[in-house]
Amino acid sequence: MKAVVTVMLKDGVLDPQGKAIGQALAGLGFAGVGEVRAGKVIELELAETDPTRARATAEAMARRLLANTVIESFRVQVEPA
Amino acid sequence: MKAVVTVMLKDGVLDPQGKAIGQALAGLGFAGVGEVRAGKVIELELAETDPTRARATAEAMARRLLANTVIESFRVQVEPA
Amino acid sequence: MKPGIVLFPGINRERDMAIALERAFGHAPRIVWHTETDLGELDLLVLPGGFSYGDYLRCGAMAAQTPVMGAVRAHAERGGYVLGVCNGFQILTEAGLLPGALLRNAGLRFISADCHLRVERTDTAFTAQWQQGAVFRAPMAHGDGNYFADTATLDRLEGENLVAFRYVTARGEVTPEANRNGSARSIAGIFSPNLRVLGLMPHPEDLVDKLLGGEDGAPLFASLAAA
Amino acid sequence: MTQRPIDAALARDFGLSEEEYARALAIMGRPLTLAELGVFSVMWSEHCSYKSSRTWLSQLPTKAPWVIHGPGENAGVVEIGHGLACVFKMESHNHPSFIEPYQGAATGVGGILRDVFTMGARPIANLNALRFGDPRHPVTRRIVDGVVRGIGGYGNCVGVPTVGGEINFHPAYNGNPLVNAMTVGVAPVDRIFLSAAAGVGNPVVYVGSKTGRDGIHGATMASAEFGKDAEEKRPTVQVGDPFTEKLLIEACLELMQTDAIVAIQDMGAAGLTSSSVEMAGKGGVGIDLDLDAVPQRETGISAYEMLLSESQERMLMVLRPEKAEAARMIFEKWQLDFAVIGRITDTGRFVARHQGRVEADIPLAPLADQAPVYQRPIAEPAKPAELPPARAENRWGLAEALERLLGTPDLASRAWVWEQYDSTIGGQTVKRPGAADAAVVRIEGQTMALALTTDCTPRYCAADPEAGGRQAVAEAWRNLTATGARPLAVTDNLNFGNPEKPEVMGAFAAAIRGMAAACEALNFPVVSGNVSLYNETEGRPILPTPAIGAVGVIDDAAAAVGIALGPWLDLVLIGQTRGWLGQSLWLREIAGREEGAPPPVDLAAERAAGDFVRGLILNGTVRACHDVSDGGLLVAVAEMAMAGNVGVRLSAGPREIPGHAYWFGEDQGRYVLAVPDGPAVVRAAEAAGLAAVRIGHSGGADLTVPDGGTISIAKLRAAHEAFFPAFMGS
Ligand SMILES: Nc1ncnc2c1ncn2[C@@H]1O[C@H](COP(=O)(O)OP(=O)(O)O)[C@@H](O)[C@H]1O
Ligand SMILES: [Mg+2]
Repeated sequence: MKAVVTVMLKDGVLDPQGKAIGQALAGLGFAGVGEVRAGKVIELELAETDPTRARATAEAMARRLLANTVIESFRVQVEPA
Repeated sequence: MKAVVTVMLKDGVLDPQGKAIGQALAGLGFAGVGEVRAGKVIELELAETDPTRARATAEAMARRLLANTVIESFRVQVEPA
Repeated sequence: MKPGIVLFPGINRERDMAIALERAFGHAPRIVWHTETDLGELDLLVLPGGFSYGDYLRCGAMAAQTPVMGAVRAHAERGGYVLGVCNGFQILTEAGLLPGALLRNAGLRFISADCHLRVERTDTAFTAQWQQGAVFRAPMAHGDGNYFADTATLDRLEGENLVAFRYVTARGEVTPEANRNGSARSIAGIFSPNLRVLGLMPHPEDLVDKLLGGEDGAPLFASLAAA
Repeated sequence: MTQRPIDAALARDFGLSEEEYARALAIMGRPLTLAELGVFSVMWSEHCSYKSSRTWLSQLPTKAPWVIHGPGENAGVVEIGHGLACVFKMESHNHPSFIEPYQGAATGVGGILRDVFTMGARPIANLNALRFGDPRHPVTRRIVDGVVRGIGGYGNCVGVPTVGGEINFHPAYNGNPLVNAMTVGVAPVDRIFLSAAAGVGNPVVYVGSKTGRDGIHGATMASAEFGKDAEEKRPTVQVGDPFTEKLLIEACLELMQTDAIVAIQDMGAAGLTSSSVEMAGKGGVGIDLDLDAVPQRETGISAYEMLLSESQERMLMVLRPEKAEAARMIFEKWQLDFAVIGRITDTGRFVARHQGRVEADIPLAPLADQAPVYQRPIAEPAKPAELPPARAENRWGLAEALERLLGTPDLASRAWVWEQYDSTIGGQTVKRPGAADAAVVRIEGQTMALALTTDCTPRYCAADPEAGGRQAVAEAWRNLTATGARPLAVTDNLNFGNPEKPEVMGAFAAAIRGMAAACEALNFPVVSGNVSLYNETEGRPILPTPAIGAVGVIDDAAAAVGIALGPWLDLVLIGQTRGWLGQSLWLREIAGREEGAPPPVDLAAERAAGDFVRGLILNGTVRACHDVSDGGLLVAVAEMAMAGNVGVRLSAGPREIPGHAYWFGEDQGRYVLAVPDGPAVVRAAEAAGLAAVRIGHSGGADLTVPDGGTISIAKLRAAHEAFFPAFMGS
C-alpha cells in the first residue's frame, strides 16, 4: 500500500510560513485568498497489503516520528500502491 | 472553496529528507517500509466558489510561486470550504 | 563601475557585502529596496545573503517575484553585471536568471564552516584577479546550498565552461568530502552564458580582512572594481 | 474559557497560593474577574516576581564606573568607549525546550534578542549555555537535535552570529534540560531606551506580530516543576517567527533614530500584562488598554487570553503623540502590525477594556509593592571533604587517559554544534567558536572588539555551591582575559530546582555568595540576569547551575589571541598547581568517581595571574593563550595543539605531585601561554610574584608526554571529534 501522511500545524498555532505565502500571493495579484496554512506531506510505500493495518502503521509512524503532536496534527490516507 | 496544493520533488531529484525519514522509521523498528518521499502541502482558503475556477487559480499559484518546476511537481485538490 | 545592493525583507548579509564592496570600490554601494524599479545608472547589482521572506516555502521563491526583480532581469538582459551570493544565488535561480536550483544540504543540516573553492576560469569580470585553478577559502553558511540541475543542463554548463567555482580540498581536488552540501558535480557557483551574471553559495565577502581570518575573498571584489 | 467560579481553588490552578489569593482580594476589595486573576497570577509568579530569589539577588555587586544600567532594565548596559555601550543579558527557556526542543530554543533566542534591541542596541552576537541529560538516555538525542536546530534556525535567520556557548551532559538534566541564551548588542551611550512610561495621554502602541492564543500561562508554567502531566501542559508552546523578528529589529532601530519613543518594552513572559504593568509601574503612571484594538490572529480571543498570550515578536511602546503617524509609516514599510491600543493615564491603575466592558482594573502600586517576597527556609550545604591524594591512585598512562578524556561528552569537540550556527555573519567575528577562550567580535566601524563567554561548572556547584559560584565567575573572567580583553561585567542565569526545598534554596544562597565574592574581588559587576527555578522532574532537581555570561573589551581587535598553537614556541604555565583531582573530569571519566571538594579559587591570585597575562598579550609577547579548566593542564595543552595542528613535547612536572594529578588536576587560576622565549616569561611572572614554569615546547606532529607516551595530534583529533557525529548519527 501507499500511505500519505499530511502534517499540519494545529489550529491556533502560529504558521509563519503560511502567513508569508499568503502575503506573497496577494503581492502577486491573486485576490480572494483567505487563510493559508503550510504543512508537510510524507508519502510512504508500505509492504503491508491490508488497508486497515497499513493505516494503523502509518498512524503509529506519524505519532512516533512524522508529526510533533505538541504543535502539529496529522491525517493519513491509504491507497493501493 | 478550499484548495490543497501538494508539492513533491520530481522523480530523479534526490530526496535526502525522505531517505532520512525512511532510515529513522527503520531505526524505530517499523518494518516493510519502501521508498519514502517528503513534500509540502499548502492549504488555501479561496473566496472563489466555482470548483473549476478555484482549481485553475490554485494551479496558477502553484506554477507562479508554490512550486519550482525545475525540481518539483504539484497536484491540486479542491474541496468545499 | 557603480555597485548597488538589492535588499529584500529578511536579507541579513547586506552589511557584510557593503563593507567588502566599499573596500574594493572605494565608495559605498547604493541600497536598492525590493519595491524599487528604477536602478538608475548602476552597473553591478548585488543580491546578498540572508533569509529573504524567512526562506519560507523555498529559499528565494518570494523574493524572485518582487517588483525589483523585473528591473534586475532587464539589467541582466542589457548585459549588466549581477552577483548573487547565497540567498542571492537562490533568488537568481528562482527568478530563472541562472539555471538549476538549490536543494537542502545533503546532510539536512545548516553548514557554517570554511570551504575551499577552485576558480574554474579567470577570463571574467568576476574572477580576473585570480590565477587559473587558484584555490581560495570562503565561509559557507547555508541550509540549502545543494546545487541541482538536470543532466542536460549540467552538461551544457560544463560544455560551455560556465562553472565558476567548485568545492575542492585545500589542494584543489574535487572529492566527495570537500563537497559538504552534496552539490551536483561539486558546483559552488555558475555564470550566465554572457558571463555577466554570477551566482555562488559561499561568502567571499566575509573573508576580505586579515583580522577576520584572511583576504581570500577579496579578488572577487577587486576583479569587479577593475572591470 | 471556563465556567468555574473564580475562587481559591481556581487561583491555585493558576499558581497562586491561598495566602497570595487572599492578598489579591484584599488589594481589590471585591471579587476578581478572570482577567484580573490572570494578571495577579502571572505578575506574582516566580518567573515575573522573583519572589523566592529577590532577597538573595540583592547581594550581588552591580556597580562600577562603567556600568550605565544594572539589573532592573530589560538588559544590562556598560560603557565600552568611543561613545558606545554594550547591552547584554542572558535568559532561560528551559521548560519550553523540554516540551518542544526546536521551538523552545528558537523562541528563547527570539526573546533574549528583544530584550536587547528594545534598549536601542543592534544585536551583534548570540551565545548560549546548554545542559543536557545523559547521552545514553533515550530522549537526550532528540532534545540536543531540536535545541541545536532551534538556536540555529532562529539566530541564522535573524542574522545575528552565534559565536559561543557551552554544553554539559549529566543525568541530572535527563528530564529538565537547560537552554540559556545570551544576546549582546551595541548602542550609542546617549541613545539607550528605557521602559518607564511617562506623559499622561500619550499613546500606547503595539507593534510586531498579531496576538494568538500562544503560550497562555507560559510564565506560570516556567515556574512550576514537571510532573507526569507535563504532556498536558503542551499547548502552551509558542512558535517563533525569526523573519518577523528581523523586520522588527530593523523597524525598531529605524524608529529609534527619531525621538518618537518615550518608553519601550518587549512583550516577553506574560506578554501584554507584564509589559504594560511594568512600563506603567516603573513610570508611576496608569495605563488604559483597549483590547479590541489589539491586532489578533484568530477570532473570539477573550480579554483573559489577550492579556496573557505569549505570542512572539511583539513590542509595546509609548510614543510622543505627534510622532505616532511617522512611526506607523516605518512599521508599515516593514509590513508589521502597528496599533494604538491605549493611553497613559494619571490614575495609577491598570485598566483593560474589551467589547464595552472593563475586564481588569487593578491599582498598580500594590500589585508591585505587595508582590510576595519569600524568605524561604534554607539548609546550608555541607562542605565536602577534600579528596585524599591516596584515593585517586592511577592505573592509566597519560596519553591513554588523555585520548579517552578528549572523547568524553563534556570535553569532546563541539564543532558539530557550532557548525550549525552562522558565526561569521556581520563580517566582524575575529575569533570564531573554538578559536579562543572567548569569542571576539569587532564592533563595526571601530578597531575595538568585545570578548564574550558563558561559563559554569555544574559538577563543582553540586559538590559545593559557594565554591562553584566563585569558580563560574572566575572562569568567565579568565576566559575573557585569555583573549587579551579587559573583563567588564556579568549577566547570569541562575538555574536551580524547587525553591521550597531548603537544600535547593541553600544551594541557591551559597552560589550567590560565591558569585558575589568573585564579582567583588574581580571588579566584575552583575548588570543583568535571570532566575529559573523549579527545574525538577518528579522531585529530582538538576545540578545547581548558575550560568555566567560575561563581556570584556579589547581596544585593538588585532591584539586578541586565540588558543591555536604555532610551531617552535615555548609553553609556559602561569598559576599554582597542586594537583587537585576532587570533582575533576579525570576522576569522573577515568577513575569513575564523582567525589571530593571542587578546586578552590583564590581570588587574589586569580586577579594577579589574569592581570599579568593580559599585559603580556597586549604587549605582543603571547602568540596563543588558553586557560586551564575542565580536564586540567594536559587537556588544555592538547586543545592548543589540536587547534594549531602542531605537536608538543612536554617536560616532567614536579616530583612531589603524582603525574596524573599534575596533568589532570583542575587547579584554578591558571593559563598556558605560547611564547617565543619561555624563560623570559617565567622570570617576568616570578618577578610579579606568580608561579610560572616552562612545561614544554611545540613542533612536530605528536604530543609527547613525560611518562614516555606519545600520541599523534591526528589521533587526538580523531578521538576529540568522534563523539558528537557518532552520538547524533551524522
Ligand atoms: N540572577 C539575576 N542577577 C541579576 N539580575 C537579575 C537576575 N535575575 C533577574 N535579574 C534582573 O531582573 C530584571 C527582570 O528580569 P526578567 O524578568 O528576566 O526580565 P524580562 O522578563 O523583562 O526579560 C532584569 O533587569 C534582570 O536583568
Ligand atoms: Mg524584557
